[in-house]
Amino acid sequence: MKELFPRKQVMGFVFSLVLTIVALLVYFLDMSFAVGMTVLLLTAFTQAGLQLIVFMHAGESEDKGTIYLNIYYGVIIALLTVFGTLLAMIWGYV
Amino acid sequence: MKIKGALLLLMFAVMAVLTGCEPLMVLNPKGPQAQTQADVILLSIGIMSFIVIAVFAILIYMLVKYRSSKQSDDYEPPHIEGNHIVEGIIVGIPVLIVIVLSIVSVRSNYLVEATPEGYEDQDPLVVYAQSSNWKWHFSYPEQGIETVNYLYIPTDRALEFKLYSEGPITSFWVPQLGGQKYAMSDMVTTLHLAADAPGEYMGRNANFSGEGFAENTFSVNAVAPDEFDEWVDEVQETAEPLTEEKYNELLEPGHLGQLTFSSTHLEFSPPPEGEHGGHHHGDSSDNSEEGNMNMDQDHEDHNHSE
Amino acid sequence: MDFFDRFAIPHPSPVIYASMVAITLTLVAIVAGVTYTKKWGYLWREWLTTVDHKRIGMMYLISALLMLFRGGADAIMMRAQTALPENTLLDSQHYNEIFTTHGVVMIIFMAMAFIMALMNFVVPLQIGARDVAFPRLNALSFWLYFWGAMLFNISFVIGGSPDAGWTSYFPLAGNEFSQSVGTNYYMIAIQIAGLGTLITGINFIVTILKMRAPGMTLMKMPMFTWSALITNLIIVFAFPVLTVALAMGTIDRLFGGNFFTTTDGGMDMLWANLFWVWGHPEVYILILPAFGIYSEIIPTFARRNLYGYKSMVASIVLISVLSFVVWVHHFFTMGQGAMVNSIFSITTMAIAIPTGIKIFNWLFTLWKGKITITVPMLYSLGFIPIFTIGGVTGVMLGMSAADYQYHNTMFLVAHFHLVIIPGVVFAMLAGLTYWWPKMFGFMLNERIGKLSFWLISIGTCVAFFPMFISGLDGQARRMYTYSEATGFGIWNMLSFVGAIMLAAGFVTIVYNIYYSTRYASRDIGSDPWDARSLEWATHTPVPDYNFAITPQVNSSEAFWDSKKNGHKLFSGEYKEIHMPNNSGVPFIMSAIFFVLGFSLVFSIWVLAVIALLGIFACLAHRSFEQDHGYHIPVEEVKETEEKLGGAR
Amino acid sequence: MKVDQTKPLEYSTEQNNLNILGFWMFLGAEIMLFATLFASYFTLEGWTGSGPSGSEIFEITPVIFETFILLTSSFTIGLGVHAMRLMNKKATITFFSITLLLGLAFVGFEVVEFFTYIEEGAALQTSAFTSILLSTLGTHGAHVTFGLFWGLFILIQIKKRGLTPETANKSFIFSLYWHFLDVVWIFIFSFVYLKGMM
Repeated sequence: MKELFPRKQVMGFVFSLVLTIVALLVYFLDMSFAVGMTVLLLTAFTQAGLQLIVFMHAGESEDKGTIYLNIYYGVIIALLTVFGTLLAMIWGYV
Repeated sequence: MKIKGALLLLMFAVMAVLTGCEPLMVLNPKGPQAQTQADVILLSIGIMSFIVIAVFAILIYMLVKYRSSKQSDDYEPPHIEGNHIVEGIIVGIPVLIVIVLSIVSVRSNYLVEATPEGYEDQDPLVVYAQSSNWKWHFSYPEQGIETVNYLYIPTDRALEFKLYSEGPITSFWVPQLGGQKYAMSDMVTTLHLAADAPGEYMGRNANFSGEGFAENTFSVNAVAPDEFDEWVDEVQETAEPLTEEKYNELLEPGHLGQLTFSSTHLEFSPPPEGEHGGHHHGDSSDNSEEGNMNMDQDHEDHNHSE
Repeated sequence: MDFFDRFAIPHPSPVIYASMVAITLTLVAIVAGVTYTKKWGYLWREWLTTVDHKRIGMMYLISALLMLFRGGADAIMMRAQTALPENTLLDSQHYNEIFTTHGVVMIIFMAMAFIMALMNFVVPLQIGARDVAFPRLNALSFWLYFWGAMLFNISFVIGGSPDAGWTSYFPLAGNEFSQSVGTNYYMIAIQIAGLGTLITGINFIVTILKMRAPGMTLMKMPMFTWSALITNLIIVFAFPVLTVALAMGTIDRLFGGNFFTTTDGGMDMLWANLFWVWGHPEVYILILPAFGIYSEIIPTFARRNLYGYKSMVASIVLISVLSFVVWVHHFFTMGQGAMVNSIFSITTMAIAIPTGIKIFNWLFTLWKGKITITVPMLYSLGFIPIFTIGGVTGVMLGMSAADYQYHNTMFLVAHFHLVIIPGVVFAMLAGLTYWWPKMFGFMLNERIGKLSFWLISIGTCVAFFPMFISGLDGQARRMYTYSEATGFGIWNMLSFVGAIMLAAGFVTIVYNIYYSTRYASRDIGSDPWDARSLEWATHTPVPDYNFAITPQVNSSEAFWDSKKNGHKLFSGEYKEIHMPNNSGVPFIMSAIFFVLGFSLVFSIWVLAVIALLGIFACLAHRSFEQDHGYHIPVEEVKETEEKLGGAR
Repeated sequence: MKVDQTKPLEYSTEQNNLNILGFWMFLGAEIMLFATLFASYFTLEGWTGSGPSGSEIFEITPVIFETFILLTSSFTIGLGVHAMRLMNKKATITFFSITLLLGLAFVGFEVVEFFTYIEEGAALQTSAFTSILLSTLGTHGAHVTFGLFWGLFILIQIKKRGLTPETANKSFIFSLYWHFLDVVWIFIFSFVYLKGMM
């Protein structure tokens, strides 16, 4: 039975629960927008990385270089799109 | 054969530049903003011609010198990987050009986005320019008058156009006074212009807005400041005031001639800025049914009636 | 609007009625012809169900040529209407529909299909692979594209074409101002075709990364394969943006959403933004394969290796990133202010640097070469000067303050046609002529080909150079008419003359295909151009399995090496070859997508739900299916090889 | 078909490797899909028209439930893949079934949430904000729903055909999909709900 629950994944799960609870503090505690956003950004991206490495086995196959490059490229383009859009649609008009 | 084609191209390019000198509207500016833009355009044409000529020259040289008909039959071209110096040059020169152009571009953009140079000390004349299918409504809040499809503006005074649209995106463009800017339904954009010389200029909507787009033009009369004041007085005395009813009639899709009114629509149909902007779209009177899919909906229903 | 009213054409004209009759007659003729010659079985077995990348490439090619003529007819009508001031050949509505469909057809259904055609045919051969990574998905890509294109193309006879421009800016394209079903066609047909494109993107990335012949490292890939890899990378990251934008537009139009409306908080600018977040990378999706094609052709006919291979690779990689950070230059005039415009102005002009590197590398490839002028080479050489002019005017447009004057004018139209025509159309025609013998086993006639080239390249200059002038003189784009006083008449007349020359050029290409099919020699061997890369190392016609023995590669010009330096490409024994089975599911599923699209366009919800269930049924079928392909036995491979030109 | 015995089943054939890499590429496209939705969401967040804003309609309790359900399901499918590598068919089936049940519960919560929103006057047609909110949540929800069917089909195949290179490959790819949906949810949870209620 024990072999069905590998330590790495159980720890990963516990850690992701902790991260979620930390993120929830943003709601339950009174924080400024800046502090709150920082907490959310940190927890969300850590959580994403955690899923990627612990659960999605991104680094185990012969193609791990390609896979990581693909994810990095995707994330960079995604961030450029999100912030570029905000810049052009909202912030730029102030 | 190839050279002939290249020469033909060059001829066209030269022709385009030469004929461009005098009569072309964009290159015949009558205001400081259009002047800035024309200068940038001419400068960039100059630098770009240099690049075009360089490319043409290299191409012609290669084609003349290395045709197989000029080589001996047993000539085997060498294997050449590349050369750091050559590649340095073909990267370096474009980088330098782009840096120069970037500086010009950024500087000129800040210039045209501000009150025209030399007019900073005076109050600009504010005109609300609103497009509707397929007309332009010009409101002069300061003077309390409104015109349709034509503008009267004083020379030697900064102009601040507040642009918005009742319907599709349009673009307010008077080529001889300066570049265009979009007018949209959910926000007000600002265009800074000024006219140096009196005259009648062509203005139009430059952004495709449907069936009547081609005829969506207006004329701009730039006159001396005192003449402008006379015109304002005359309008205030002789023209009818603009009623809400009349205004809604004007918004019907179609074309109209030039019209003049002695009051503006800004009071009963405020532009989408501040509390009326898309961001805080305040009025809730008739929004509930509008969400439903209704293909027959006439867009006149969407006036910002308060 | 009443249900049946939606099917009526908003502005019927004799031309449209004639087209309806012509379309019906053509369909009847095709069905009758196939039935009479008893070819249904052949058609189904060999083409509609095929998963062979070569056949899929050919089907893309035929579709692209058809779409070229469809879009070209639109172009001629537009130029004819504006050739004279106050011309009344077309009315405003008809003109608006025509320039909209011209743009969409040329970009989405012609240019994209053309690059897909060449990528499909060439890439697996060039890397020494048996097929693509997912042959069945490849078939699905093609059929989704095909049925999407069909859906879009019936718009002008059923319900009316979209009329809000190929950019389809809201709120003009919204229900308020665009009440016919035209824009529904736009939203849904492009969505279906776009899905196919996205699948191709994934398919080819995996193919190129994982299925290269042994020895072919990334830096030993032929340049066309490199450009295909980067193109597909851009596809994978750009097309989802279009998917979302189109879905939002569809929700607005069909389900009363408020993304881009003028009321309830709708933001029309967001459409423009999302459209160009996809739209600008799309430009590079079109142009990069073209760059790859030129990088194959110029070395072949200069009889020299490509100059600066590494900087060529670096520049396309750089372009792939830069292409995602320049989109705002399509709407400098939307009021973002000088700061935002300045940022995007600089990034835009920065793209000129890698592009310039490529131009100079091609020029230096000619250096010390031994240049023979063939038709593919002519297109490549004609591309350089015309594209340079198109490119430098692009830099001019990138200067934001000046763009306030160029924006939405004929100047812009001149710019992008002078980029896209030499950059995409010339490349496609060059590639078509270059790879034609590999595809069909005979060469296209050189003399007629040269005539086509001169007609097309001079036609391009005559048609588009005058637009720079009329643009600077204040002619906005998309105007269906103008008064004589404007003085635009002469320039537009010149453009019309150029358009006629272009049309004549394309007609000579068709004649060339006909003429060469009838008269050209079939005895051309497998390497008629004395070329350099792997696709020429296999037989003509290419056997189903491409290469009987997987080639060994040691440089980016492996075949040239084998011819000149004695490198041995093929060694070892023939082995059993594993091949994928044909499948009818991609065709059927895509046809159901067409039904789904059609029923959404006209809001026929019951049919839409049935079609959706049909698509899910196809997916479920695929999930449970067990298909391990088949094996070609050694004897059969040997037999085929001997028949095609002796065993190696 | 060549089967490489030294690797886990899902990587054991050439085609399996292609499938897995292809799916990663697809996930790259999915990143952009959701990035575009997020970009639109952040842009339209304040464009509420006459409709409600996020802080007026979001409720923390169902969101906490949804989050923990999805996190747990992501954990259990990870265990499922682990069990698959141990060639424990029964455990694999059990973990996959738990995952799908959790997914079903998640979809249930989301459906209730949607009905609540519509009742409170925040329908797809209310404002730009509600349009993008429901589209973003809906796209994620549709992915999960699609995943339920997909997962069910794979479950049936494992049951019928056992753990073969093919079923293992499908299961592994499905687990990638499921984890990815969890990642997307974390971003929705953080930047739609928590940011909106902050």
